[in-house]
Amino acid sequence: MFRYISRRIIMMIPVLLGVVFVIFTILYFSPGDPARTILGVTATEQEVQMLSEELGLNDPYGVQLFRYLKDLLRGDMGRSYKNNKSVSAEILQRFPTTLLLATLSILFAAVIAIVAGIISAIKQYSVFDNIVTGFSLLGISIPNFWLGLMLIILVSLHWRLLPASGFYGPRYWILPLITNGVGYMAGIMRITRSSMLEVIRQDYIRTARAKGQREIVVILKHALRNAIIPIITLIGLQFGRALGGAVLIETVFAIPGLGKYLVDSISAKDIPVIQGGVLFLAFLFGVVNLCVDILYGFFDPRISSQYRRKKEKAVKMHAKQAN
Amino acid sequence: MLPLVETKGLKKHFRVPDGWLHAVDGIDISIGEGMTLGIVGESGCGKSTLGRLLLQLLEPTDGVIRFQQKDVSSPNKAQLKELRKDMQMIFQDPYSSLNPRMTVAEIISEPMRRYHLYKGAALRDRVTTLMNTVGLEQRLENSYPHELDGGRRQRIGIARALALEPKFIVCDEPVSALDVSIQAQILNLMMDLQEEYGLTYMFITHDLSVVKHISDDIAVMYLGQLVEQSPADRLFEEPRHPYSKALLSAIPRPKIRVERQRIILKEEISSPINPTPGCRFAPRCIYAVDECRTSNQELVEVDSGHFVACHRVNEI
Amino acid sequence: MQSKQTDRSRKNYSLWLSAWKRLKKSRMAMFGLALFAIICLGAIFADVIAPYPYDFQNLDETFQFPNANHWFGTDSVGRDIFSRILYGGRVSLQIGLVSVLISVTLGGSLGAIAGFYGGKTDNLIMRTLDILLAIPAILLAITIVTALGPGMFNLMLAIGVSSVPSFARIVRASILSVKEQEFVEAARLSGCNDAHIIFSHLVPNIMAPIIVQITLSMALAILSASSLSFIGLGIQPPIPEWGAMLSAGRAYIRNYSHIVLFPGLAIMATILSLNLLGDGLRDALDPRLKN
Amino acid sequence: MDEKILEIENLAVEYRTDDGVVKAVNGLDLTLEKGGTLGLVGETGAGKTTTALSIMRLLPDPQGVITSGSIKFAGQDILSLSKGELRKMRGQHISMVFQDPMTSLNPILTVGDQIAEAIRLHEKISRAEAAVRAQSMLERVGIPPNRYSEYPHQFSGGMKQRVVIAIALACNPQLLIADEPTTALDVTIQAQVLALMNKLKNDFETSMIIITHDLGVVAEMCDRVAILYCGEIVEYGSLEDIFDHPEHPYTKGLFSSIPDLDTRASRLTPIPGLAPDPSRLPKGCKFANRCSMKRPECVKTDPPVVNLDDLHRVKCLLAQGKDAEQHATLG
Repeated sequence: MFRYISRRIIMMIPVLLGVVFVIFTILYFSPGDPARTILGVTATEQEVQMLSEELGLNDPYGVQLFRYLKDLLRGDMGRSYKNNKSVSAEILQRFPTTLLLATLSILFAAVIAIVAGIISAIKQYSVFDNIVTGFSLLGISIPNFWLGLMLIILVSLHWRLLPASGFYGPRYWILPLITNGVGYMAGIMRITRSSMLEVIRQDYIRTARAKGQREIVVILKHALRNAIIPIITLIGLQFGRALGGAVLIETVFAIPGLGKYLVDSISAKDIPVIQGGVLFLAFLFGVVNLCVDILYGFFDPRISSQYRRKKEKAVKMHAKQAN
Repeated sequence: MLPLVETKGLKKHFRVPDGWLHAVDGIDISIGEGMTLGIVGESGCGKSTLGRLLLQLLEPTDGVIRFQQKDVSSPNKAQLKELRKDMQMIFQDPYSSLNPRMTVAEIISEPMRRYHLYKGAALRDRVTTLMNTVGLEQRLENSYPHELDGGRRQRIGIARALALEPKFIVCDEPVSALDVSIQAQILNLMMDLQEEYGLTYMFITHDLSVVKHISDDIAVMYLGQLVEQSPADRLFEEPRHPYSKALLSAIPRPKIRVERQRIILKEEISSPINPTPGCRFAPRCIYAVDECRTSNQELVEVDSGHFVACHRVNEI
Repeated sequence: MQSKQTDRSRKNYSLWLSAWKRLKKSRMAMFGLALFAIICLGAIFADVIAPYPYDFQNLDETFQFPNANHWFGTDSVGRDIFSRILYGGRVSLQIGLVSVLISVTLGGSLGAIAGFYGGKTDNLIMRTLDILLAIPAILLAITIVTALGPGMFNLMLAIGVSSVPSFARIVRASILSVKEQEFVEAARLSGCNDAHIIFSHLVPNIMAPIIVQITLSMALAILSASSLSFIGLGIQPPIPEWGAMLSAGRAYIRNYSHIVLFPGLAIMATILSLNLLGDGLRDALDPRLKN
Repeated sequence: MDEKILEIENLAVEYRTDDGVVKAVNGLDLTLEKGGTLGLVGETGAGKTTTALSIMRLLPDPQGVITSGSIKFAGQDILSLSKGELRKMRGQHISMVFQDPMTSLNPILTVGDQIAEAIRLHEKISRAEAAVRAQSMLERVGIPPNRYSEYPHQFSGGMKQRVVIAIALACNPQLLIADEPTTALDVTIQAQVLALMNKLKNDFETSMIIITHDLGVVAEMCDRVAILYCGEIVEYGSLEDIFDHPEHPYTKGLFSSIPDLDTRASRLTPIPGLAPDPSRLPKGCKFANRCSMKRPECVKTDPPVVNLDDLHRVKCLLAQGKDAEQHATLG
C-alpha cells in the first residue's frame, strides 16, 4: 500500500508540471500588454517600456516560464497587476472558503445520493426508484447558477428565511450547499444506481446469498464495496467540477472565495491572479485525485497489489495472450 | 509425401512486466497435404499463439515457417497477401469472430471482395454456393450474426474461411463453444469439407476426444513446447510422455465399469516467464530426476512417427 | 436464454433500424427527442416565429410581466424575452454543435490513433491528455477565453478543447475493446489493410458509444457556454445568449424574477432533452444484444 | 427404500422479461435419496441451472417465477419457507457451487473471510474460532492454510474452485448442488477437482446434485442420472440404466454425438436441428422436430412419462409402446 501511494505521488509531479506549462503558455500568448494594463492608458510609452523591462516581460518565453516555475516552487505566484498584492497571499486567504464549500456540498450530496442510489437499485422499477431517476434527470439538467438565483428569489427574497449573499456562518452555507449539491447528488445517484445494478447481477452476490447471508449484509458488505469504485471516481470528478464551479456559485451568492477572486480579475485581465488561481485550483484537484487513487487502493485489493505483485499481472497477461 | 506446412525452431516471446514470456519456444511441426494435425494442450500452453504465428497474425521471434517448401517466415506485404489466399482460420468464438455490423452475405463475401475475385452476380452466386456448402439456408444471407445461434454462426465462419479456396486452415477450438449435439454437426461438416476440397487442417483444442476423432497426427504442447507427437491412435493407445499420460488419464469418459488408472497431477500449470533450462514439466512430474531440472530434452523418435521429449522415456 | 431464433425473424433488421425500433419504445427518449426538435425548430425559424427582433428596445415597455403581447415579459430595456430566447437558442445550439464537432474530431482522432496503434504513441497521447484532464474543464475554458478574448468562436474553441480528453478516452476505450475481437483478425486474414479494418470494421462498431457521447457532450457544452456567458466571458451583448440574459437579469431579481426565470428554463429544457435522448440512445444502441 | 432428501414434483418455472415469457422448466419431477449423487444432464437452455436455483430459491427476482409444483427438502416444503427460514437453509442444509470460479468469489474479500463468513452465519462461534475452522477447511480442499488472507485474484482457477467448494461445505450441508463445477477448468485440473469432490462427499456424507453437459463427468461421479430437454426430464434412471439402455431418442443422440476415444468412427451421428425457442415451445413432444423416430402423433400430444421399471422412466411415446409390449409378453 505504501509503495502504491508513493508511486501515485511521484506520478502526479509530471502532470502538475504539465499543467503549469499549459496554463502559462496559453496566458503568455494572450493579447494585450501587461505593463500597459498596470499603468493604465495615461502612462507614456517610455514608462510602459521601463515597467516591462523591470518585470522581465521582455525576456524570451523560455526564460519567463523558467522564472515562473522557480518562483512557484518557493510559493511565489507574482503580484496582482491591479493592486500589486501578493497573489499567493490572497489565494491562501481565500481558498479555505472555496474548499469548505466544495467539500461540504460534495459530502452532503454523496451521503444522500449513495443511500438513495442503493435503495433505488435494490428496489428497481419501484415508485421510489422512479422518483430517484426523475430527480436525477432533472438534477443533472438544471444549471446550478440558475438554481441558485431561483433559491435566492424564493427562499431569501420571498420567504425571507435565509440570507442571499455572503459566507459568514452555517446559516449562509445552506443555500450554496443545496445549489451546488443538487447537481452532484443527481450524478452520484445515477452512478450508484447503475453500478449497484451491475454488481448485484454478479455471481459472487449469488454466492453470498447461497451462504444464507442476510440481504442487507449482501448489499452493504458484498455489493456496495464492489460498486464503490465508479462512485468514488465520479465523486472525484465532481470535486473538480465543484472547484471549477466555484467561479459560478461564488458569483451568485457573493461569497468571498477563490472563485469570486478569479472572476473579478478576469475582466481586469489580471493575468498573475488568473494564472495563480487556476493553478491553485488545479493543484487542489490533483490532491483530490490523489485521495481518490488512495481510496481505490483501499477498496480494491487488486489495484494496490499491482505494485506488490507484478508477477500476478504478468501471469494474467499471459493467460490473456494465450487465449 | 512433402509437407504443406512446416516449422523449424519457431519461437514467439512476449515482453511482459517481469521479463520475457516464452509463449512458443522452439516448435518443429510438419503437416502433410490433406492431413490434420491436432494440437492439444491446456490453457496457457501457447497453442493459439502457434496457430497465429503460422497465419502471420503474429511475427515470430525466431525460427522458420515453410509453406509448400518456400520460406515464408518474414513475407513482405505483397507476398503476405498472396499467402493469405492459401491459409485461413476458423475461430473459437462464434460471437466475437463475426462483425456484428455486417450481414451474413457481407461477411462471407468480404475476402473475395478484398481480392477482387468475383463481381456482381458472380459474387452473389459464389456466396450462395458457399452457404450451401456449409449448410446455411439461403434466406439467412441478409441476417445479422446476432440473430443466429452459435452453430449457424460457426458455419458462417467456416464459409468465410473457404471463400478464397485455401489449402490450409487453422482451426482454433472451433467447437468448444458449442453444445455437444451441435458440436458433432460442425465436426462432421469440417471432415466432409476436408475430403471434398483436399484441405489441410491444424486443429487446436483442449478437448482430447474431439482431437482424436478428427486428427491424423496429434502434438501435445506444454508451456510453449511440444512434449509428444504421434499418430492419433498411437498416442491414445500408448502415450509415452508423463504429461501426455496424465492428460489422457484425466479425461472423464462417458463409460461405466471401465477401470482406469488415473494420474492426478500435483499443482497447476505455471507460466513460461523467463524459463530456466530443464524440462518445463519437471516441477509437476512424478518421474523427474535432477537431469530433468537442468537440461531440456529434444523430441526423439521412439517409434516410427512417434516423437517424445523426455529424458526418461525408456525407463517409464 | 436463447436469442430470438431465426425461424421467427423472416424480416432482417439492420442494427441501426432495430436500435431505432428500441428507441421508439422508450417514452422518455421520444419525449427528449420531441423537446429537442421543438427547441431546434424554434431556433432555426426564430426569424419567422419571434414577434420582435431580438435587439428591439421599447423603453415604454420595460420590466413587463408575461402578458399577451410579451409571452415571457420584457427586460430592463423593454426587449421581448420570448423573442430573445428563440434567438438565444440559435447561439446555444450553434455553440453546442460546433464545440462538440471540435472535440469529436480532435479527441476522436487522438483516441483512435492511441487505441489502434497502442504502445508508445498511445502513452504519449494519453499522458498529454492527462495534463488537460487535471485542469477542471471550466477553468481551462476560462483560461483559453481569457487568452483569446470573448466571442462566439473563441467560446466554441475553448469548450471544444476542454472536452477533447474525455472524447479521446471514450474512443480509445471503445477501439481497444473492439480491436481485441476475433473478427478483426479474421478481417486481416481476409486481406483487409489497416484502412479497411479501421473504416469497415472498427468505426461501425464504435459508433454507438460515440453517438451517445456526442448527445451528452452537447448538453454539457451548452451548459458550459451559458456558464461562461454568465460570468461575462462568453457571448457579448447585444447578442442574446441564455447565460448572458441571466447575468443581465440578476440585478432585478428582487422585483422582476421573470427576467431570469425563462432563460434558465430554456437552458434546462435543452439540456434535459439531450440527456433524455442520450440515455435512450445508450439503451437502444447497447451492443450487448440479448443473447 | 432409502430416505428421500429431495423431492421435486411438477415444478414449472418461467422467466418474465420485456420480450416475453420464457418457460425454462416445465413440469419436472425428481427425487434424490439420502447420500445419493444425481447427475442433471442437458444442453444450454435445458433448464438445469434454473432447477438448481429453484431449489435454493435464488431465482432472479422478479423475473424468475415458480408457477407450479412443490420442492420438498427432508420432508419440508421449501416453497413455503419464510425468508429467515430460507437463509437458515442456504449454506447450512443446502449449498451450491457455481459454474465459473473466476466470478463466484467476491474479489475484495480474502478467501479466508469468505469461508469464515459462511461458518459464522450458521454457528454461534467467535471470529477467531471461525478463522481456525476456515483454515482447516482450506486444508481439507488442498490449499495451504497460510493462504487464508489472500485475495481471490491471487489464486488460479482450480484453486478458486477449491475455495468455492470449501465455502459450500463449511457447514457440512446435507445437500450440495454443483452447477458445472469443472466446465471452466482444464482437464488435469478438472481431474483434481472431481477427485476432491468425491473424497469430500464421502467424508461429509453429503448428497449431491451435479449439473453438467459432460456425460464423462456423470459416469465418474453419479449414481442417478436425469436427462433434461427443454425444461423437462426426458429420461431418468440409474447410471446403468442410462448408459447401458438409453431409451429416449435424445439420450441416444447425446451419446452418439460424442466422439468415442476407444474406437475410431469416421463420422459422428449428431442430433440434427436446434432446440426450440423456449418462449414458444411446441405443443407435442418438444424433441419431435429433431427426432429421427418421430411419428405423426408425437407433434400432437405431449408424451406421457413411462415407467420402465422401479427407477427407469422415459417421456416418449415410443417407450409407451415398448412398455405395453413388455406387459403383453409378461401377461
